[in-house]
Parts: sequence; structure tokens; C-alpha cells
Amino acid sequence: MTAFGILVQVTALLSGGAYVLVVADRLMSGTGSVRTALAYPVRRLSFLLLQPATTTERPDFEAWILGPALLMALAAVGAVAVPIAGPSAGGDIDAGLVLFGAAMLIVLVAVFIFGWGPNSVLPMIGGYRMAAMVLSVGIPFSLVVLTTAIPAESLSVGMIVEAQSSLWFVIVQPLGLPIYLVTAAAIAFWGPFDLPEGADLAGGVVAEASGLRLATWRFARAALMVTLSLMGQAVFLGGYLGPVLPGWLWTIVKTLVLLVLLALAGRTIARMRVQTFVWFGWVVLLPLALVDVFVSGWLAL
Amino acid sequence: MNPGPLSYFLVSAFGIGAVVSGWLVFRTDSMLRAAYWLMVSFVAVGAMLIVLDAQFLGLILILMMSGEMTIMAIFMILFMMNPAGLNPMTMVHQHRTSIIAGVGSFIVLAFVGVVAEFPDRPVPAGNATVALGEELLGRSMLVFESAGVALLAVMIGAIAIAAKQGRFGDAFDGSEEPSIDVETGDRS
Amino acid sequence: MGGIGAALVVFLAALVAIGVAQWVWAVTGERDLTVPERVPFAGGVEPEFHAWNRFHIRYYAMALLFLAFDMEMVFMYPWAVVFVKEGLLALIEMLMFILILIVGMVYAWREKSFEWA
Amino acid sequence: MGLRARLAHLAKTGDVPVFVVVGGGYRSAVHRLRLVEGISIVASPRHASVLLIAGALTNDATGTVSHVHDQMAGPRVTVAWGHPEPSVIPVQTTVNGDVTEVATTIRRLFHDVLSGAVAPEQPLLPDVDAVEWRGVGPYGHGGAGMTGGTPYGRPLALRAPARDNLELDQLPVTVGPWFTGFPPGLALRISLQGDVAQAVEVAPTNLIQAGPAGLFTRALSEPTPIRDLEMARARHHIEWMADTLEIAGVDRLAVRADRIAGMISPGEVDPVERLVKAVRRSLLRLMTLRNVGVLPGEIDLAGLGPVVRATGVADDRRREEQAYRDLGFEPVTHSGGDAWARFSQRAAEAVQALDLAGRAGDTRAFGNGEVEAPDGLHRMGEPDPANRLVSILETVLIGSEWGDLVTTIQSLDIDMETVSVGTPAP
Repeated sequence: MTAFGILVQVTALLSGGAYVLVVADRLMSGTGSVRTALAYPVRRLSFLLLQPATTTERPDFEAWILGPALLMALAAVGAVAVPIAGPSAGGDIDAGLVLFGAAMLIVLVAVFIFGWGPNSVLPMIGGYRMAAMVLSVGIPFSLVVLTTAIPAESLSVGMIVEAQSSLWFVIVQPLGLPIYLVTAAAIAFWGPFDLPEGADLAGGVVAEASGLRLATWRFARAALMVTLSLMGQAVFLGGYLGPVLPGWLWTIVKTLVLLVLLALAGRTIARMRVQTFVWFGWVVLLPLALVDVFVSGWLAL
Repeated sequence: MNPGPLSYFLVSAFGIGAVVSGWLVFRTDSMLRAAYWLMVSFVAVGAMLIVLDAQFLGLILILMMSGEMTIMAIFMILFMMNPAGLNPMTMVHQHRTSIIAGVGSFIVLAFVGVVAEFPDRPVPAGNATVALGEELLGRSMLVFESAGVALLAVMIGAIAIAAKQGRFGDAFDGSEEPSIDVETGDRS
Repeated sequence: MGGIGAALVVFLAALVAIGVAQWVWAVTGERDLTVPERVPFAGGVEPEFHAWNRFHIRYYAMALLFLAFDMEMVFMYPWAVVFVKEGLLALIEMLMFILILIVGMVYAWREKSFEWA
Repeated sequence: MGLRARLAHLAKTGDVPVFVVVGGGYRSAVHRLRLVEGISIVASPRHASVLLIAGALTNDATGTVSHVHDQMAGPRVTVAWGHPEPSVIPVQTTVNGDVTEVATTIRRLFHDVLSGAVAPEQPLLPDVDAVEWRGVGPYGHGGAGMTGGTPYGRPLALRAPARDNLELDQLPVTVGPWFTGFPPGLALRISLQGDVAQAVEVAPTNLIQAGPAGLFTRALSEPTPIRDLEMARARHHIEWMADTLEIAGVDRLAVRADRIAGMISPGEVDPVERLVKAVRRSLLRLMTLRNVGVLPGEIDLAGLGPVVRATGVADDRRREEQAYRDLGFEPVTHSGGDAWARFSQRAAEAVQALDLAGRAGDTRAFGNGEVEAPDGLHRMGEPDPANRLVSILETVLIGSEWGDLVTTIQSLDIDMETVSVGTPAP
């Protein structure tokens, strides 16, 4: 597949996934019917595109603009590492797992500069919270993703999917998917870990953002959630493998399952304190992820 | 495989990008920008490695540097006065010394680069990552394990020096000189 | 180049598209804003100082710990690929390595590096 | 139809982002507004298009409300709801009706401003240019060291010794009075070092004009039916729970609590008990509230209602009322004294209040100058408990991380209606 083809494919996938996520999130938030929820993303986007621009007194103009753009680019590049339809259809990057891991760690940079940009105290605290979060879960996140490479003997996501032809890794590595979902929610600052955008900071990193800036940021974050779900299903739920249906359809179905699961958790679990989170990341998630690595390794021998 | 014109173009472009962003590190007033220009420089070097068919090394460099440079940004903002460069300032000091050091190290590195005989051993057919892993578990095992001990020393050292409070209470209490007033034992 | 070339194209396309859209939006829209419209929001009172300051992070010890573990991740990637081939040797070697690092994590925990305030 | 018109057509039937400035007597009403479909109450004016001024404000509020008005991204429209003329800032429309009426008005104005029938409001405050300032010195350094001067119109943060004995910056920032994490009207000048409050000072505020005397105020002078008192208490506590859940990010349960608060009836404790079970499942205790906001022992909490009862002390004026004793009233208490204890305490009191209301019949209580209100003991001629709660903030918040600071303030349930601190700066 050409680079242009992959670009179109990723754009379609991320936009569609983002739409589903916004609708699901709106349904979970407690008010409103299904009909309004289905129209919500379009109406909301229309309003944000109409909203006049705002700024602050002395922002770091470039950093503030680069935040959403970088977040979007990282979400997109992470999605490229995942094969959608089958083993041969593009996306076979030898070190795809490393590419994905690097992109997800740089998310911290995007959020940090977006919080720093407006020169306002509430967004700035939000950015620093993101730093505390990613530095705490970055290692367990990388570890559980890496563990799936052990039985596959390759860092290519396509090979990891192929290695699941007899049994999905969600069963072989029972600790993997739960840890992955928790850390992925933190990296997408979603759900109980939306500390950088918390209500206790009046929106945190987005407290000063309006109009197109808010729209691109929200879209990029939703796309990031899609990318994380996409990788989650590829390395734990067997990706495009499945009976009857074509491969790409299996990918989409499994991605949506994880996406809706994350959306549900986001609105039903209370936001974690940042200090509790740092403790949780290092003292609970990191040892569990290491157990996952060694037990899975032992089983793979 | 033989490098095509695209590879030459990309390597040159990323190389120039790395140098320019490295130069920009010292041309900005903002600590945040300085740290992230350095990251851009490292990412460009990583991209060069990727173009040169060392995909894993290039990506792992980018992965490492993304985390490290944010920590660097955080620490630079923490310690530098006027971290956002709201007051104009210069990042360059001691011009004469730094010019001499810069030119000197450029000459030495260029000399090494031109004169040294680099081994002409292409990676054996197959995956470079696999070769790296075998090296790690074979000949370089001692190096690898010593790295573990070194990292442990780094962790304990960093925490012992930097942490404000530990299980024995406030670090500053312990580091204070004992009171002269021996009879009451009061520390003021 | 294959997949990785596509990754570069997608990265740059997304970066430029979103970046330029926002740049145009900001440059054209911000011109006419008055000074009070630009005041950062903190509940209705004008700030006395610039928000940018030497932000005193309390988790600096944890950040240093991350640096060490990030190094460890570099070794883990090639290790994972050859794990099955090398077998028990790989398991034991990495277990040793990780246990050494875990000592550091436990030390940090005991020294209360994961709490602040 | 142009692109702009097409977008406006799509947007005007969508959610209206409303920033609410809550004045005297309208806290409960705003809770009901949140339940209206198509109205989305936002936390930052940068996200809002409609500014709703609900309830009465004093003239001192003009400055801060104007600031919020100008910070709105727009297209701006201002609506007053139950806000007496003349309003603190110019408004498009004044509504005095119920929730449905104000929601309809907001929707109509949003519709009109997007389609161009109503011109968006212009900024209120004068456009005075900040002083452009460039540093002096060989490289343009600041005049007095690198941190001197007032670049772009403001000075840089202060230097202050940190607790870690590093001399780093201290950033004094005044947050509130319309910051949604704090009770409406409360403004704090917080000296932040990183995300930790190094010093806290309650900013002089007298912004909220008390609404008409509530049930508990009237009960000071005349015996009042226990049924009414306990229903009001239950509603107050459930709405407070909704606020807590909202700040903790569990919007789904916050909406549910608001819905329950609007339809409780005497004796029906079931919905509230189910809500509390759902809250337990949301892990609110483990995630957010446990060990947060423990008040120091030397603070006298007597008469502070649920706050003191959450420390295990059965301090309740209702025990001394014969009518309550006849109903077999015994105060519930919780131990721990942290934010979770206060949450469980209020939840248990809401259940107990509904139970009492169901059994009370027509009996009356109080009327002798002392009333146990939801926020503590009110005495005729004495300041409300809220005044004491505000005065302890300056000590209890020191050393809190930002999120804990907001949680602690929220857990104390401060109503700024009857509080006035100093005189606001001109």
C-alpha cells in the first residue's frame, strides 16, 4: 500500500473511532437521548469552528499551537504501526512496537507544551500533572506491550498478531490487557486519570483553549484513544484474526469494544489523586508489569 | 540494499535539521524551548539512523530522548531564573572558552571521522534487533549486568542527594549542625 | 522505506494540517482582542504575576528514578526478541538485572519519593 | 447558504455552553438547570457562549463578573436569572421564572446570536494597553537581576524559601470568586510553589447578596415542621454530594444525584441508598477522598454540623429538641475526619433526614434562637458556621497539593451567602 493509501486509511479510522468515542462518552455522561448523542459530535464541532479566537496576554504562541498538532501527529503515527486488514496489507514496520512506544511517550511533550503555552496557572499545573503521570506509568506501559513480543520473537505488530493464531494473548498473558488499559487511559489522560484536564483545574490544560484550538485538541485526544485501543486489540485480542468476517472488520469491531470499555470507565470511576497515582504507578503497576514479563516469558519457553 | 537518492536526500535533510535545532537550543530565551529543540535534534539523529537501515536503534533513541528531554525541561524550568525568557537574556556565556572548546572538539571529531578505519562488517542477514539481543546475552553479558548495578547506584545516589524527606524524617534536620547549647540539647 | 516511510508521511501530514489550521485561526482571530479579553482565567480576578515561574515539582526524585528505568527499557527490547531462542539463560539474566533495579524502586518508596505535599 | 451559515445552522440546535455566576439563593436552582438537556454548564468562560448570572450579587461583584464576561470566548450573550435590577453588568434579558423558562431563554438567545439575529456583546472593560517593557543591560537582562522589571505588563513570580531549602519561585495567585472548583463567591490568594499551596489567604470578598431568608433562618424564630426541615436538609446534602461527584469527575453520578435531589419525598430513602452504593462502586474513597482534608486537632469544630460529626463527636442541636427525641433521633457519626468521612456523614444524614421526614407527621421543632442547619448550628444574632469554616481555611489548606486543596474546600460545604471578609480592594 502506498504512503498516501495509508494516510487515507489512518484518517478514516481515527475520525470514525473518534466519532464513536465522543458519542459513547456523551451517552455515559448521564443526560440526553441516543438521538442527540449521535448528532452531538457534528453540532459541537460546528459550534467550535464558529467560536471566535481567544488568547492570553503573553502566550508561548508556537508551543500552544504545536500542542494539538503534535498530539494528532503522534496518534496518527502510532496507528500506522498496526496492521488493519491482514499480514501483507501495509504497516509492517520491523520495530513497530518501538515506534508505537516512542510516539506514546512523546504524548507527554504535547500535553506539557499545551499546558505551558498559555502562561496561565491552571493549564500549567495540568501540564505538570501529566508529567507526573507519564513518568509513573511509562515503564509499565512499555513493559506490557513489550511482553507480547516475547512469544512472537519480533517487534513487528504484524508478527505479534500472527503469533496469536492459536490463542489470543489476552488469555496467555492475563495481566497484560488490564495493565495496558489502565496505563493507556493514563497516557490518553482519560477516564479516572484525566488529571491534566480535571474539573478541579477548571479544565486544566484546556482551561484557556476555545474554538478551533479546543476542537483540534479534543479530536486529537479522541484519536489518541482510538490508536491506543487499536494497538490494544492487535497485541492482546488477536487483531485482524477471526472467523467468517474479513480481517479489517474484526480489527474495527475489537477496537470499538476496547474504546467503549474505556469510555464507560471514564465516566463511572472517580478521578485519582495525583500522588496516589504516582504511588500506584510505581508500587503497584510496575511490579505487576514485571511479573507479567517474567511469567509470560516462562510460559513462552 | 543500495541507498537511493531519496536516502541521500533524507539523511542530509535530517542531518541539517539536527545541526540547526542543536544551534537553536542556544538561541532561545525559554528553557522549555531549549530543552525541546535539543529533543528535536536527537529525533533528527534518530531519523538519520532509521534512514540508514538501523531502524531499531533510531527508534529507541527517539523513545529514550522523549522521556529524558521532558525531565530536562522540568529541571531547567525548576532551576533557571526567568525560565520562560520573559526578560530577554542570553544562553551563551564565556565566549572565548566556548569557541575554543567548540572548534577544538569539531577538529578532533572530524579527524577521527576521516582517519579512523571503521569496521566494514554489515549486520548479518536477518534482523539487527536479534543480533543486538544475542550480543547482550552473549559476549556483553557482564557489561549489561554491570549497567544494572550502575543504574542502581544512580537511583540510590539521586534519591539520597535529592530527596527532602526520608524514613528518618526531614533531611535538613539531619544535616544541620548540632546546637552549641549542649546542656539542654535544644536545636534552634 | 516501506512502513516507516509511511509513518513519516502520516506524521508530517497530521502535524502540518493541524498546525497550519490553528496558526491561520489564531493569527487572524487574535488581532482584535482587547487587553481584558486576554487576561488568563483564574476565576475573575486579574493575576498579579506571570504564571511561568520556577515551578517547584515535588516529584523530582521520581523523575530521576524514571531515567534509570528508561535505560532499562532500552535493554528490554532486544532481549524480548531473542528470549525464546536463548531460553532460560535470558530469563535468569534479565531477572537478575530487574531485581537489581527493583531494589532502587523499593528504596525510593521507602524514602517516600512518591509522595509530596 | 455559505459555510458560516451552514455551521451556525448545525450548531444552534446543539448544546449551549453556559458559564454560571451563582448568586444568593440560586445554588439549588443551578443544580436543576444542569439536568436540562441541551444546556451544558462549563468550568471555564473560554468554553462558554452564554453567561448566566443567577441570583443576587452585590455591587462589588461588577469587576469580577466583567472580567469573566470579557474572558468568554463567545459569541457572547448574558442572561440574568432572578437577579435584581440594576444588574451588575449589562444583560440581554432578565428571567424571573423557573428552570424551564431560563433554559428556553438561553436556547433562544444562543440560537439568535449564532444565526445573527442578535449581535454578540462587546467586551465591557476598557482596552488599556499593557506597558511594553524591555530589559536593560548588555543582553537586555532585566533591570534588577534576571527576574526584575515588569515584562509584558506583569512582574515575575516572587522568590521565597521552599520547604526543600531551595530558593525557588513562589507564585501568589488569586483564584475565585467564580472558579467552579470553589464555592461561588469564595476567592483565595494562594501562594503556590509548584502545585502545592505554601500560604493561603482568604481574599476580601462580599460579592453575594443573601437570598430571601431560608427555612432554617426562619426556624430560628418560629417552630417549624420537622418534615420541612428534614426534607430541606436531605436536599441540601444530596446537592452537595452532586457537587463533590462533579469535581471528582463522576459526572454520571452527579447528574443522578441532582435528579434524586429534585424528586425526593418523605420516607423514601431507597434512591439515596442506591446512589451511595453506586458511589462506593465508583471508588470515590480510594481514588480521591481518603486521608484528604483531615483537620488538625487544635481547631475547635463544635457546632460545625457534619464536619464535627464526621470526627466521631455526636454534636447535634437536634438532640435537645423534644420533638426530635420523640422520633427516636440519635445523631449518626463517622470517624476519621477526612473528606471521605464527611462524604459518608452527609450521605448518612440525608438518608436519616428522609426517614425522619417520613415519620414526623406535623410535629414542629426549634424556634428558640438555635437551629441545627445542614452546615451546622445557627444561632440568632451570631454569624453562620460558614464564617468559621472560611476562617479555618487559611490554616488547613497549607501544604496541600492543588487537587487536595479543592477537595478539602468542597468537603467543608461552605456557603458564601452570609460570609463577608474585609472590604474588597477597589
